[in-house]
Amino acid sequence: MPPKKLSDELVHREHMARFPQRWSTGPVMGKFLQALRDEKRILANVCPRCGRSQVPPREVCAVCRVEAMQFEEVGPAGTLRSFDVVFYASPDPVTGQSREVPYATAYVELDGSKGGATFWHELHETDMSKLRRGLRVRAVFEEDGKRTGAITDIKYFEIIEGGT
Amino acid sequence: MPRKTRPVAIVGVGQTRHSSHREDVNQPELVHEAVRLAIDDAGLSLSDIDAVVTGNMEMFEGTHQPDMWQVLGNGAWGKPCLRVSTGGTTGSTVFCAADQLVASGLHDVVLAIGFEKQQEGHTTGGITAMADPLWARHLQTGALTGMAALEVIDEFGLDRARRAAMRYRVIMDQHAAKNPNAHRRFNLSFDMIDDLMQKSPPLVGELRLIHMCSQSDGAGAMIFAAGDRVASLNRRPPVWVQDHVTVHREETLALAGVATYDAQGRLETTTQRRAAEILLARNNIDKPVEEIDVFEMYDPSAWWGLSWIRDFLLLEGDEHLQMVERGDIGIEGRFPINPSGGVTATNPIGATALLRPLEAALQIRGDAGTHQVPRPIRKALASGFGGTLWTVLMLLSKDQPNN
Amino acid sequence: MPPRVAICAVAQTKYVRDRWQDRVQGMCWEVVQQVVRATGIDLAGDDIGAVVSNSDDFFDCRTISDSAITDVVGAHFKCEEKVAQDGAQAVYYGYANVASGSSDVVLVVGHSKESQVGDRNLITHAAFDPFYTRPVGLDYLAAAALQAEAFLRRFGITDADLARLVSQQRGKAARNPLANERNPLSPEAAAVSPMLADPLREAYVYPSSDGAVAMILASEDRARQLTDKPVWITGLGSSIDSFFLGDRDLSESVSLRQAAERAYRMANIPDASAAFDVCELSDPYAHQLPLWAWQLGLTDDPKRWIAGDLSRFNPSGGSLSGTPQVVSGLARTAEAVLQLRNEAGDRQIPSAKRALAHGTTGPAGQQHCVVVLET
Amino acid sequence: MATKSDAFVVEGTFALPYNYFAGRVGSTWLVALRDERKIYGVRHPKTGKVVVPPRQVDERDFTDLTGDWVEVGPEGRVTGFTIIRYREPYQPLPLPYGLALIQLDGADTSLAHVVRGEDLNRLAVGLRVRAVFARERKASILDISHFEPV
Repeated sequence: MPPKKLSDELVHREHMARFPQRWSTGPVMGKFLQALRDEKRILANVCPRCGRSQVPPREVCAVCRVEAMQFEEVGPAGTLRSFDVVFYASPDPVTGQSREVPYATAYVELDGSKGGATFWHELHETDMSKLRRGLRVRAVFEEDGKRTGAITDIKYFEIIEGGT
Repeated sequence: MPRKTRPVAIVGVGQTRHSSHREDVNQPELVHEAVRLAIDDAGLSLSDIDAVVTGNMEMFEGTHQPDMWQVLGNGAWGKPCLRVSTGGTTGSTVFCAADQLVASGLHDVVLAIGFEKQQEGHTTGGITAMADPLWARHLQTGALTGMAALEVIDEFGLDRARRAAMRYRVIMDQHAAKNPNAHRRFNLSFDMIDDLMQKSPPLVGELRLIHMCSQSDGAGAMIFAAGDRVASLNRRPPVWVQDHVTVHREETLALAGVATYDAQGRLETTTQRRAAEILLARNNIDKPVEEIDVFEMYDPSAWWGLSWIRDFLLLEGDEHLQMVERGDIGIEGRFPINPSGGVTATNPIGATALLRPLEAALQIRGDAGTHQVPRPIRKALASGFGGTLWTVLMLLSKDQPNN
Repeated sequence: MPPRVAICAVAQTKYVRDRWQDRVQGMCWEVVQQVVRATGIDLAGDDIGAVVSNSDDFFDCRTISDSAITDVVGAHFKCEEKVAQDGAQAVYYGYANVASGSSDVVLVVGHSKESQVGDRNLITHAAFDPFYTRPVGLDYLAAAALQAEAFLRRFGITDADLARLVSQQRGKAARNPLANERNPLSPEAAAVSPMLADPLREAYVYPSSDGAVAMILASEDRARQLTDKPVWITGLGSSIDSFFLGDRDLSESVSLRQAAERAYRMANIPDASAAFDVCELSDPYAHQLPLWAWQLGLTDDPKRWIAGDLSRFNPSGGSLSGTPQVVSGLARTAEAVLQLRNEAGDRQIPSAKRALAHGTTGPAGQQHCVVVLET
Repeated sequence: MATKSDAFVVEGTFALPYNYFAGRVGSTWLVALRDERKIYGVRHPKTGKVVVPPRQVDERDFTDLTGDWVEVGPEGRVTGFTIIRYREPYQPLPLPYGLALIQLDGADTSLAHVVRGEDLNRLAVGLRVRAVFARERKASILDISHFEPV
């Protein structure tokens, strides 16, 4: 018999969407990532017009709308300008799997960068009582032979004890 | 004055009840509820709609080009159907697009739709996917951040900042309690502030669960008509689109809280303040708190809502904190903000930035029912938020603007 | 009266299968620079009232795909809005932005890198609903094959007819230095290319493509300052059909007829059959060129049409030669503008005055947008 | 100075979890496939037209279509088809297989589904086919595992 009323049972379907990706670095991000891998150096690009640094470097200076193809080394130490300590576990779209918490991220104004832009990376300290803006931090690189030309070639930033 | 080829009015609005779960409907069916209500509200029939603008964020539901499937419920069959998508601001971009499609002379009556069914995907994971895969995707946690809190705390001290943010949140919840469509209604009161500051689960830094916007299933729809059509569609009083301003910014989130400089060496501002400067100047509004009667703000968290009062109203120092502490932003206060309960109560993301001008229009019409601001509303401000700290700011008016 | 709106400059990257050496930002920046130079506008100043971008979160596998390109399209602290359909819809919306009085100048920028996901069927499969159409394996290629079968059957168009058409279109692409697939292909070789989904062979389906397109739209006063060869948008029409393929008659397209009728009415074109000097249609699948031409009123006999002189139809090689699905209508519009500006090089149609550009979104051309352009 | 030679390609994945809901109308149809092995359409109260799959409203006039369910099929007629010869991970059958639009007896629109049979060359418009139900059914359209020629 055809249904006289609509179903009380509500059907659902779980699905993991998964798409293979080939991400191009482009020349600018490529140079940045290769410098991490091959030289353990952090490169910013510098706007030829306003002199601002961008790190990681992007193709143009967003403010001046001009190509910024000159690079200079910044860091590896810098000053903590802002931070997040994450307690909420959510899926990482790189894997689809939930992340382990807590973890912390830092916005670091790297030594030598100009214009106040900050570099975003993982921070190796999740105890909020130890964190405040203005702390000195430094990049800790993955060891030789394990760096792949990825942002994670910097393992994390750590607080420089006694730094001012 | 803003330039406009012809005036545009909002002649109908509709929204679903918003909820954490709508297993009883699929995506087009959810949208249909809001569309049907808007068409009924305008006293129109489907055949009166000349064009449709729709928007959502497709990674939340995992549906590519969702406007194709949506045709089953959104009324677009046989019509021009534009889809715009700009992240959290999507609903506001839908609003701007509908306004421009009418003002341009292309279409006389345009249906604007925003929707999201957050239940079908993972909201935070879906937002995290906005981050660049090469340098930021592994770091971002959706729209969750404690940085806005850090800013307020560093400027005004831990205790005052925490209390102001929680006070803001309680006011929003009290508004939501008056709005039958609102999703989260906790019946919070000011005497619970100390308890909430201790016990609400922390998400990121000083951002606690209670501060953060909800994840809702819901849809909103608005109908825009050319000014010369309004006389024949006067089922409810028209609400005029006076102006709107969109300000986006580059992809890094790292500017938050950090001084950067523009090409002229000036200290850079926020998109909220920039949008307000443009919109208020263009409309000769010197004192927004006095000249604007209500503000529906896209407040993704209590911390952001609190901070942005200062930017949107071009205030200085601690004036925004004082407004919250004095209760100015309450529905009966001097400058009501989010009488609907706002985004901390209700957040179907692709609809959220459309629900702001939708609620503002209801206030101007006097049709907001139990959450109507108890005094005449002539001018209303509404904002959208999305992307990498992007803003759309909209100004609605009871009086036809003479542009 | 709304202001007249002109396209003042266009730029396209070369379309390629794998632009591995650039991020999407690099592709966008390349075309943005070209239209900025051509018009002399100041990207950092207040010349541009709004940017209308055109891309797709799924193809970019990035939520808010336009947040990746805000800087390279010059929209930092400016207005940028993304049209998330075929690029012809971005032209439609860009027109509305100028005609509404909001902006004097609008920059339209579209991008897509189909090489990023490698297999674009994975993406278009996700356009189908999770309960009725995804489980049976539909994607846009399968949908196009169902449409091709219905259309060819209706008109008695044969595999050999399509092979000749594909060969002929490939010959046009060979004269277009921006085209993706430019190698000559004989009708005989086309007819033995591997069958993907009957009756669509590999050679009848556009190659995976990367590319970006930019254009400058402006009100009449500004257009005259920005170029001495404005191309006016005189007609626009758009429409969408049913979602379920079984609800539609796939041998025809009601939404394309509706879109065309609207565009022709706006442009005062009573009879389309001889109205256009050049037509650029979005034909990612070979059978769609005659199908669209028929539904656009350019012919009433698509089988005879295929055998006739097709020189004014897709002189660029069309979408079949390889433009990304998302920006296809924007690319077609750019090609039509080049023709009307007499800047189409070896593919130029002599003294073209009026052109039609077309874009389509969704499975088997569910949605269509028609743009009429005039000198 | 960065040059083209600094660029390279990174292989990765994009993945996110979803949970889709069929809604009350869709669930009614899917549950009937599972429990009754029956295919229903919904009839438009004014035009009498029967559509499959079911939907809540008529997209052109917003008439409610959920009040009059009618059994259709399990046999029907092929109104359009293709033979799928390219491989994708989401496809329901081994290659090659038929993908057809099938107008089920009693319905006015066609349903897209897969066709399996010894000889795909027989697949043609007008071919009579019948739904073959899966042994193990889960309230999915693939509770009809495929259609086969009658």
